[in-house]
Amino acid sequence: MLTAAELSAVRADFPLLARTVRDGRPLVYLDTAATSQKPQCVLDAEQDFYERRNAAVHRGAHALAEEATEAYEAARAAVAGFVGVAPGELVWTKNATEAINLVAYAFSNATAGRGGDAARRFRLGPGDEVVVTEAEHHANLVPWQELCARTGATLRWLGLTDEGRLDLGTLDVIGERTRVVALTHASNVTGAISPVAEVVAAAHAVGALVVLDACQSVPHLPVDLHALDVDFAAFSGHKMLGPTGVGALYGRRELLEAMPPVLTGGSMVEVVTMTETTYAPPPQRFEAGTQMVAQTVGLRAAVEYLGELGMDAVAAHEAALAQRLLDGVAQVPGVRVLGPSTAEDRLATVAFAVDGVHPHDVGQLLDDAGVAVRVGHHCAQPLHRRLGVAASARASAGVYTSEADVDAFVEALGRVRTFFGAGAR
Amino acid sequence: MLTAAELSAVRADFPLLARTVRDGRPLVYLDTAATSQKPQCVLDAEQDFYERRNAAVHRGAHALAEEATEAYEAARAAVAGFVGVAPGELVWTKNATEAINLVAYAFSNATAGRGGDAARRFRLGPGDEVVVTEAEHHANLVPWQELCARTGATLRWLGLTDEGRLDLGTLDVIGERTRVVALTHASNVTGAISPVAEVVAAAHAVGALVVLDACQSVPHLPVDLHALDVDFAAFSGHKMLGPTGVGALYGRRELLEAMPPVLTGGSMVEVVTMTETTYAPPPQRFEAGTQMVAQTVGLRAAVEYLGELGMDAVAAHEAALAQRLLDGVAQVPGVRVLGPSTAEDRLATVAFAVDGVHPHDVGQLLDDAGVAVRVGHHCAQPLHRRLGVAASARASAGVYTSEADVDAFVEALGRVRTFFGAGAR
Amino acid sequence: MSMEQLYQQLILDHARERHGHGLRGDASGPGAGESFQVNPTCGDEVRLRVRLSDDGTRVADVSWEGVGCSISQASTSVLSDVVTGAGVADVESFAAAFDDLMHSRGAALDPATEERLGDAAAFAGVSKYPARVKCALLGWMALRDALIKASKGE
Amino acid sequence: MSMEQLYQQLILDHARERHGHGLRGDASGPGAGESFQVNPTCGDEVRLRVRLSDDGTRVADVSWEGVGCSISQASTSVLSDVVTGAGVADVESFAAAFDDLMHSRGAALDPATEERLGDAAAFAGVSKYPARVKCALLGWMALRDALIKASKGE
Ligand SMILES: Cc1ncc(COP(=O)(O)O)c(C=O)c1O
Ligand SMILES: Cc1ncc(COP(=O)(O)O)c(C=O)c1O
Repeated sequence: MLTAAELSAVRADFPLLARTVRDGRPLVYLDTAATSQKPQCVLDAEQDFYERRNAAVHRGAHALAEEATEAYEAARAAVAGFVGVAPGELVWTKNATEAINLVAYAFSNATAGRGGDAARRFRLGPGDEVVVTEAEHHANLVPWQELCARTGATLRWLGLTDEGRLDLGTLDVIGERTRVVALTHASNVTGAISPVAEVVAAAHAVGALVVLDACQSVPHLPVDLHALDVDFAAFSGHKMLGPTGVGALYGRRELLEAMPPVLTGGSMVEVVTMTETTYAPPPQRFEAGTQMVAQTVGLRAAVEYLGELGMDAVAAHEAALAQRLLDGVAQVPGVRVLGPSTAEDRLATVAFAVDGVHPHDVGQLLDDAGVAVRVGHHCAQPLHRRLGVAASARASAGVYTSEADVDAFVEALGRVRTFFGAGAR
Repeated sequence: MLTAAELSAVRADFPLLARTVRDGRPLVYLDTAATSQKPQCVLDAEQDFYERRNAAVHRGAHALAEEATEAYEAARAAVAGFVGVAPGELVWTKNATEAINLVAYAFSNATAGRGGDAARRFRLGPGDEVVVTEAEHHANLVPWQELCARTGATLRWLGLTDEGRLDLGTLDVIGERTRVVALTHASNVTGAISPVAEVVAAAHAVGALVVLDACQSVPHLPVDLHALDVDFAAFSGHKMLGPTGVGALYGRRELLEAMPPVLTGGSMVEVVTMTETTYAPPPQRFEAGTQMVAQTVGLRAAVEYLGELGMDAVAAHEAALAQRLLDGVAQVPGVRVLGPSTAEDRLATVAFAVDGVHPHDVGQLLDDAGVAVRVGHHCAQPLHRRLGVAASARASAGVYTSEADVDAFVEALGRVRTFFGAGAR
Repeated sequence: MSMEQLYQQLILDHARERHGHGLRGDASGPGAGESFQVNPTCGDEVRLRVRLSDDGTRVADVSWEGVGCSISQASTSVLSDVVTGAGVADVESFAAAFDDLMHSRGAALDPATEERLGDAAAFAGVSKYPARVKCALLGWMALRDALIKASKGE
Repeated sequence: MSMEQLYQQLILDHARERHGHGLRGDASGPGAGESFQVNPTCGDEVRLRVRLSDDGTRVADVSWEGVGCSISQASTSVLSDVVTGAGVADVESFAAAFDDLMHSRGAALDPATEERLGDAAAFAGVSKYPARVKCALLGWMALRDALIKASKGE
C-alpha cells in the first residue's frame, strides 16, 4: 500500500493531474478504466527515442537502426517479463482489440486453409463452439460473433449472477464441441475478477483454447500469464500508464508457431515471389509493416515505473480505494452498484445507477464539479442488459488516485438526485 | 525550393540530425524512405496532448474527454485536408500496411457474406482477378496474394521496364475479370513515380477499384487523392515526419459505407446483443478499440509543418537532391542504379548495386563513415528479382536532407570497391 | 456555465412529462413513417413515428418511445409540440435551425432565431458540451428519417 | 572499431575463395542432410549439405551454395574447413562457442576460447554489429539443421 508521501510523489509524476477543468475546478480523474494518465518518464522515454534513436527496426544495418532495433526488442523483453512470459511469446499490436481480432482472424485464415496442416487446430466449422461470457467488453465479444459468422461455428456464453460475477453454475456450457473460451480477467464495468482457474480447467479438459482479456487486470494486479495457464491474452498500453497506440498479444509459443499470419506485408516474410510467400517465425510473423516503435519504448518505461512501485503495492492501494468507493456510494440514497458490493476479488472500478436520473445527467453534474467519470454502456451492452439497465456511470481508480478524489466524487454524487428532483418522487 | 537559410532552419527543427554515430562521426541520414526523422513540433504536440488533454475519445462526456475527442477529430480533418479528401473518408490505422490489409479483409468478409447486399461489390471468387505490379512493396503484394488464396480469385500483375518503370505495354492485364488494381504511387526502391492516371483509366473502364499505395508519395509530393480519382489509398505517419504507430486509409465515402467492418470491438458498434451486432457508419466502423490518439495529434503537427513549408517547395528541394544523387552515383565506377537514371518523375530515392560487393558490405562501409543507408531487399523481393539482383543499397532523401549529405555519401561510396578489392578484379 | 443554465426548468419539466410519448398509428403505409435511432455512446434509443396529412404537406401526428437522458427526452418532447400540425417545409427549416443552434458552441443567438426556436431555445446551453449535442439531436434525426420514409411511402 | 578490424584479411580471403562451395553428394538418404536458410532482412540464402561417416559420429563431407555478403560467405567457408572430418560432438560444441562469440558484443575472448576457435576468431568484430550477427550465423544455422536431418535419416 502507498503511504501518503509515496502517493503524493506518484501524483507529482503525472503532469495532467495538475490541470483544472470547467472554470478552474481541480481535476478529479476517475476514468482510469477507460484510459490511464501517463507519468513523465513515459513521455520522456518516447521523446528520447525520437530525439536519439529513431530509425526503422529489423530492416537496417546502420548505427541508428541497430539502436532502434535494440530499444524495440528490449521493450518487448520488459513487457513480456512484466506479465511473466518469454519475449518470443509477445506480439505487439495497436491495442487489445487488435490483439483479440488477431487470434480470431488466425482462426478464420486457418479455416480457409492458410497455414496448412500445422494450423489444423485453428480450423473451425459448423458444430464447433466458441464460448464467451455475458460480462465481456465488446472487444472480446464481437470478434467472436464475426468469427462464428465467417466459419459457421456457434457462439455460446457463460452467464452471470445478479452481482455481475461469473456464474460457475453455467460452466457446463463448455463441452466437447468447445474450441475456444474467451473471457475477461476483470470486468471493466463491475470490476469483478473472474475465476480464471476454474474456466481454464474446464476449457483445457475438453481441449479448448483460452483467450484472456487482461486489459483491466494487467494495470492493476500482479499478473503472471504462465501461472494462469491461459493460451492467449490481450492487453493495452494506454490503460497501464503507457502511450496510446500500443498493445500486446501473448500467445503460447507453440500456438504462435502454428498460427497463420493475419496482417501481411513487410518485415514478416521470408521469401516473396509474385505468386507465393513464406513467413517468418513468431513474433515477427504477426508484426507486419513498421511498428509503433516509440510507443513500445514508452510502454517499457510504464512497466518499469509500475515495477518500481511494485504491483503488490499498487493492488493494495487500489483495494483500499475500492473499499472507500463502495462505502462512499453506499451512503448516497438511491444509488445502486452494478457489480459486487464487497471489495473482495474486485477492482476499484465502480459502476452504478442512480434512481430516476440518467447516467448522462449524472456524469454532467459530476463533471461540473471537476469529477471525470465515464457514462454510457462502457462497451458492454449485454452486461448492462443482464443487470437490467441500458447504461451506467462509472468511477474507476488507478495507482495515482487519492482518497480525496474518492471523497470529492462521493460528495458530488450526493447532490445529483436533489438537482434533478429525483429524490422527491 | 528551399534556400540555404531555410534548409538550415529546417534541419535545426530535427533534434536527431544533430547526433553523431560510430565514434563521433556526424550523422548523414539517408534512410528517409524507411522512416523519416521528426521535427520538434511533432514531439511537442504529442507531449502536450498527454500533459493536458489525454482521455478516451468518443466515449466520455467529461471535460477532458471532450477536449481529447476534439483533438482527435481535428487531426483527422487536418490530415484528410492534406491529401485532398473529406474527414469522413479518412480511417486511422497503425500504419499503411494495416490500411491495405483492411481493404483486403473487407473483401474477404464481404465474400463470407458479411455486410449483406450492400457489400456485394466486394465479393470475390474464382474467375475474378486482382491486379498488382511487379514494383510493389510487400505491403501491397502479400495481402492481395492472401486475399486471392482465401477467396479463389487470381492474382495477376503489370510488368516493369528494365529501368523499373511501369510497363504500360502490359496494361492489357487489366480486363473484364479485374476487380481490384493495387499499385504504388512511387516505388520505395526505384523512386519511379507511377503513371496513375493511365492505370486508373484502365481500371475504371472495366469497373475495377483502384487501391493506391501512397506511402512514398504523400511525404514528398503534393498529393490530391480526389484529383487522382483512386478508390482507396494508404499512407503512414512515420514516413511523413509524423510519429510511429499511426497511418491512414482513404476510401471513397460510398465505398466505406458499403464495406463490412474488419477489426471489431468497442466504439465501432451501434447495438450489441449476445447474438448480433450492428455497426456505426464510417470512419468509426473501421476504428475498433482505443485508437492511437496522441499519434494522430502528432501527425497533424507533421502535416501542418509540411504545409507551412509548402509541398511544392518540398518536392522542388527533393528533385534537386535526386539530380545530385544520380549525378554523384554516376561518377563512381562500378555502380549501377536500380531505377530511372534521370530525375524526371522520380523521387530522391536511389537504390544501387556495386559490382562485386554485396549491399551489406556496402552499407557497413558507409555506416562507418556516418552515412546511414538501407541495405537489403527493402521489402520488395520481386522487384529486385526483376532487376536481376537479390538485394541493393539505397540512399533516400527527405525535406531535411542537404547537398552536403549527398556529397558525403558519394565520397564514401567512392571508397567501397577499393576497400573490398573489387575494383582490382 | 452553471448546471442551472444547462438544465433549464423547461428541460427538466419536458424530461418528466414527455409530450408525444407512447407510439400510436402505423409504422408504415401511405403517409406513415417510422425511424429507430441509437446514440452509440450510451445506448440511448428513440423510435419515432410520423403521419402526414392526406395531401402530404403537413405533419398530422408524431409519437415516440425511448430511453435516454433528460436532454434527449426533453428535446424529443419539445419536438413533438413543435412539429405536430406544422407544415413539412416549416419542420425542415426548424430542424435546420435547431441543428445550427446545437453546433453554435454556446455563441449567442440572434433575437430572430431565438424567437423562431421558442421553447427549443432552452437547449442553447447543450451546444457548449459537444458530447451532449448528439443527445439533443437524437429525436430530430429520427424525425428527419421518418419524414423521408413517410413521403416515400406515398 | 575500424573497418579493417571488422573485415580482417582472413574474412576477405575466405569470401573470395569460399571453401566447400558447390553442392555435392545427396540431399537426403542415410547419413545425409540438407538445409536451406534465408536471412529475411536481405534475402541472403544458403543451402548446405552434410554427409556423416558410416558410424554417424563424424562429418564426412560438407558442401554449400549461396549468395550473400562477405561475412556470411566467409563464415560458411571457414565452417567448411572446421567441420569437415570433425566429430559430430566437437562440431556441436564448436558451433556453440561460435554462437557465444557472436553474442559477445565485442567483449575480449579468453585465450582458451580464442585458441579453440582458430580462424573463426577472426569474426570477433562482427559481434559489435548486431545486424550482421545473423550473416555470420547463417551457415551455422544451416549446418545445425542439416545435422539433425542427417542423423534422423539414419
Ligand atoms: C511503398 C511502400 N509501401 C508500403 C510501405 C509500408 O509502410 P508501413 O511499414 O509504414 O506500413 C512502405 C514502407 O515500408 C513503402 O515504402
Ligand atoms: C475489459 C476490456 N477489454 C477490452 C478493452 C479494449 O481495449 P482497447 O480499446 O485498448 O483495445 C477494454 C477497454 O476499452 C476493456 O476495458
